Amino acid sequence: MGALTALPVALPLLVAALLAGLNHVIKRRAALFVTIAASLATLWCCLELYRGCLANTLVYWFGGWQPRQGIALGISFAIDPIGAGLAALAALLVLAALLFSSKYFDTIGNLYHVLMLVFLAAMCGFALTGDLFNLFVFFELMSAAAYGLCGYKTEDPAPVQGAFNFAVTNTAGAYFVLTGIGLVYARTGALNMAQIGRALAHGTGDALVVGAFTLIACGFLVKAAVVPFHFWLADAHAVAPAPVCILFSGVMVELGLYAVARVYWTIFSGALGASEPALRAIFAALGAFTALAGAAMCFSQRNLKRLLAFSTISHMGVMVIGFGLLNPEGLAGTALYVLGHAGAKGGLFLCAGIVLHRCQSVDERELKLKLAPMPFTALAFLCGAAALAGTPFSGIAAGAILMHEGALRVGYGWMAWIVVVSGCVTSGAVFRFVARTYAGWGSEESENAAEGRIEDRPDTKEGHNHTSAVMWIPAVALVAGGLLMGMLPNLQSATLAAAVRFEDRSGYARRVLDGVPLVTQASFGGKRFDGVDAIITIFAGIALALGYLLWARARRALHAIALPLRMVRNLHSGHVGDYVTWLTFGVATFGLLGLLFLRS
Amino acid sequence: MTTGINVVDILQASTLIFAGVAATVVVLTRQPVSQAILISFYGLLLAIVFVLFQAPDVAFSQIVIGAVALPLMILLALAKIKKQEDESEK
Amino acid sequence: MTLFLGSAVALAILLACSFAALPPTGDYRGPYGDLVNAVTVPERNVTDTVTAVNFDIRGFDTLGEEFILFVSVMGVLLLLRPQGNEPRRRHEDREQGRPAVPISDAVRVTALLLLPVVVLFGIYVVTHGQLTPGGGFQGGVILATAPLFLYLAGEFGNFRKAVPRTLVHIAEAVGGGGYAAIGLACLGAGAAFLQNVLPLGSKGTILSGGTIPLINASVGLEVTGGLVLGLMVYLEETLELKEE
Amino acid sequence: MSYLPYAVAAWLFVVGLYGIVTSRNMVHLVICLAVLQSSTYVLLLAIGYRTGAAAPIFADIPVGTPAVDPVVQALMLTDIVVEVAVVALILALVVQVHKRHGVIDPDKLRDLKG
Repeated sequence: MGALTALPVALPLLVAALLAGLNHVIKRRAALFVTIAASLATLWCCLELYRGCLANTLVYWFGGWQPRQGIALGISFAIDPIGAGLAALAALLVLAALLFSSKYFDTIGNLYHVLMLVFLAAMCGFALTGDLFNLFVFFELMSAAAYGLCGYKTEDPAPVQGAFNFAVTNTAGAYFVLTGIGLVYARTGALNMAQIGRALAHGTGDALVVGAFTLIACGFLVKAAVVPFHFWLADAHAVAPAPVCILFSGVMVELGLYAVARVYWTIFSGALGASEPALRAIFAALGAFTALAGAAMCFSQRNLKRLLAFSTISHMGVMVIGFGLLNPEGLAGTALYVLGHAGAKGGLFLCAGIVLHRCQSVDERELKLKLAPMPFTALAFLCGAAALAGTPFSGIAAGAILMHEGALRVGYGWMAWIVVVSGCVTSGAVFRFVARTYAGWGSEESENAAEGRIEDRPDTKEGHNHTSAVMWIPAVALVAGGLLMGMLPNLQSATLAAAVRFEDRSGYARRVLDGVPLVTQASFGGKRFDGVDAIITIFAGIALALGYLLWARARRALHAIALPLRMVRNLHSGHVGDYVTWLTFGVATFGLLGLLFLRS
Repeated sequence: MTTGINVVDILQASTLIFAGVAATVVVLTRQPVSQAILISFYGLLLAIVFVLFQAPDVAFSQIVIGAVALPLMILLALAKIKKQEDESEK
Repeated sequence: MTLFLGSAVALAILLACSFAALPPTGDYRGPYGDLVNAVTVPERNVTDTVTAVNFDIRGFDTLGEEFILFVSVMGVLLLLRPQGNEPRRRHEDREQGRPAVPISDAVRVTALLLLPVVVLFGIYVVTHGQLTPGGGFQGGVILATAPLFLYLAGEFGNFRKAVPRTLVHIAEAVGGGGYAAIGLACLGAGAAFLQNVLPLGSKGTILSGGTIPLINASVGLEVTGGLVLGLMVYLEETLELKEE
Repeated sequence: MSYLPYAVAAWLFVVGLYGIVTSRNMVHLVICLAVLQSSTYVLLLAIGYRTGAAAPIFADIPVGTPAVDPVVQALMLTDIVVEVAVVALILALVVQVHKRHGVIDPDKLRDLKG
């Protein structure tokens, strides 16, 4: 098992370097083959690591530098099922994206594959590491690869600007993180998360601890696209090529939240444990706000990719609430929710890619009836939307019921409504897209048609009248995965056990620093999903879509919220200075709330 | 070391303050070309700070990267932008 | 704007409160750094502990760092690749690799004379990383300025002929992949990833430190190759990447 | 002396942010981002400093001599390389923005609204 640990990072990096060196020599097909083989091998490694860590958390010291008297010298990987699962998810999505893009672009260069492989290595390292500064390094590596991939379509104006906004906000976020790391290091003289957590647990949550947590958490929340740090996400998703979008939405954004959770549960939970209720309230407020604002923005988009991007923001809000419950049920629910969302959203983005490939546009109005000759794509959209709404047996439903359990334990029963609203509005937006583009429902005259037209040129030069199976298979597989994941036996119990282990700070420190085994048991006796919630969500989503399209009065009712909505929309100015202003505002607010309520 | 305030302390404090001022000037200069030259100067100042704080390795990096490579890249990018402007005018 | 100023003040308050709780400067309390200082010389035979941290103790960080540089260069190549819809304009003066502005002979001679000095200094810095301040990153940057001197000397065109882009690509890849490959080779030797398995040599010599000089060299190659590639993109009028 | 470096670090951070927010030129904006990052250098440097101690290079001094923290210096080295890499990438984006839009003033780029 030991030797395997380094491979998810080292292997893709080595292959990426090879491909770059052979850039002028190697044939495109061969390069594609090598890349796919490398990501398959990485996926296998991650799955093996997942199997290996089920029994006990795996600890690996790079360079063979074992800790001495509880002081870590080298960098460690500390692999538990949640980290390994996320790494495997990243590898799976990269594989899907590579398969899809092999037929998607007219021509595709080796550099694309190089960036994809580095991106994969960075995500794996980020998910597996047990060292705070190493986390930052992989964060930057992941970001650098993502900026390049986001600007891939350099021939259009929008992509480069979207990539620029993405790069500036995320880089600024990274410096917030680094400042926080500096604070923590000054206090504890350690970079290993287990060691920091142990050292901080002896003290109290004073201004330094609160400040460090604020800076680190907010920096990572920029990546997680939580309101008010979310602005870059819609720009980046609207412009990035569709296969890259599934990586951004499916796993990269979630990794931002993962980092917050990891850092909280290994480092800060001891010192800030006393003010858990206040912290829970802060995260719940952030999440609720994100979920609702994202949903509203989502429904008001007509560019499908941007619509899906805001839908991701809305679902991120739900995940923030889930993690923010600060109990194992909430975290386990979030983990399942992430998986289900990755399947559904990844599939939807690939379907959007297919539409773009065939029709040269993803604008809902322009595409009216254009999907009529493509019933299977329409069906895939419907299934994806249903998975997003949380149909029975979907990953999202399996996660939502766990989250609900966790919410009830701390008296946050209302969060179920946020889940319902987010699911119904975001799926309703996709239902609306399908109803208009496939069935041709809805009339234009009463709608403000000039609004929100975003230039999005196709990723390919000409429309195609054929969709290759290589594009279909990943799209259908992802949707099916999201839709049916909940049927796996023991899914919820296994995740719950993983979450209990994830939140065991002192057990983690003993495991990493002293080598004491860390084994947890937990089982979930509740339902697999909440049928009533699921039915309400889906029917409400369909009703919302159809009501908006067919019933003028409903549309007018929706226009009642048009003014506040327009104000929110106007905040999304595409101006990077505004984005950084909101970033500063968010950090400052979080920090002041922290200084007031989290100090002990 | 024997007296309360020694030369190193004064040097450290004054270069730090100087660096803070220089950074402010860099930010407030709105002309990218002059900014590129100023940031080279600022990079050099930081390198001096690093030496004074017993970090020769970092100071070395800072000189080759902060004071040379970074301004050079900025100038090259500006030259490229200028050339694009000239070409679009033609 | 008001929003920003208000937030900035609040952020400054947050930073002030947090920084005020730090131990004062000059009062470093360890334990990490002290342990590293105590361990490096006896266990690794290198004199520059910073290099030991970078390339051995926390060598895995540096692998990531090196690939940040690598992926950025790849990103620059990708972003600035020529597009099919652009006319491929060729300037006479660029064709010969000479700057558009005429350069005096004095500058050209000076540049040519400085060139070997720069190259030798760069190599010195790369190879002495474990002994004195410097190492692969610093030396690599110095080496990468060599083409600039050639450019000033008006010999850039010859440089391009002598050193095709493919070669630079290969150099960069060998440097970047070399680091990962050294790590994997350690696995092959039955040790941990990036474990220093080579003989440590005697303290104070150029080959001391086991894998450290090797890694340093590969980093130096990567940094030189990466920066030269970046320079080429900017210095050349027409880009000829096979990346349509 | 003792808290001055921290104050300077905080100042650099806020000034860098101010520059980014008010910037009317993307190249200027990138330089401000570099200033923002230099705040982290100063912070890290100050954290690892020990008054009167030597640099962590044991070529001429015996092991055991009080020395400053080498770890923060290694982190700073990483930080500096990260800075130059990210700046290079963002500058390439700026060059492309200019190529496609003809301007590099964020105020004049409003493609991604709403």
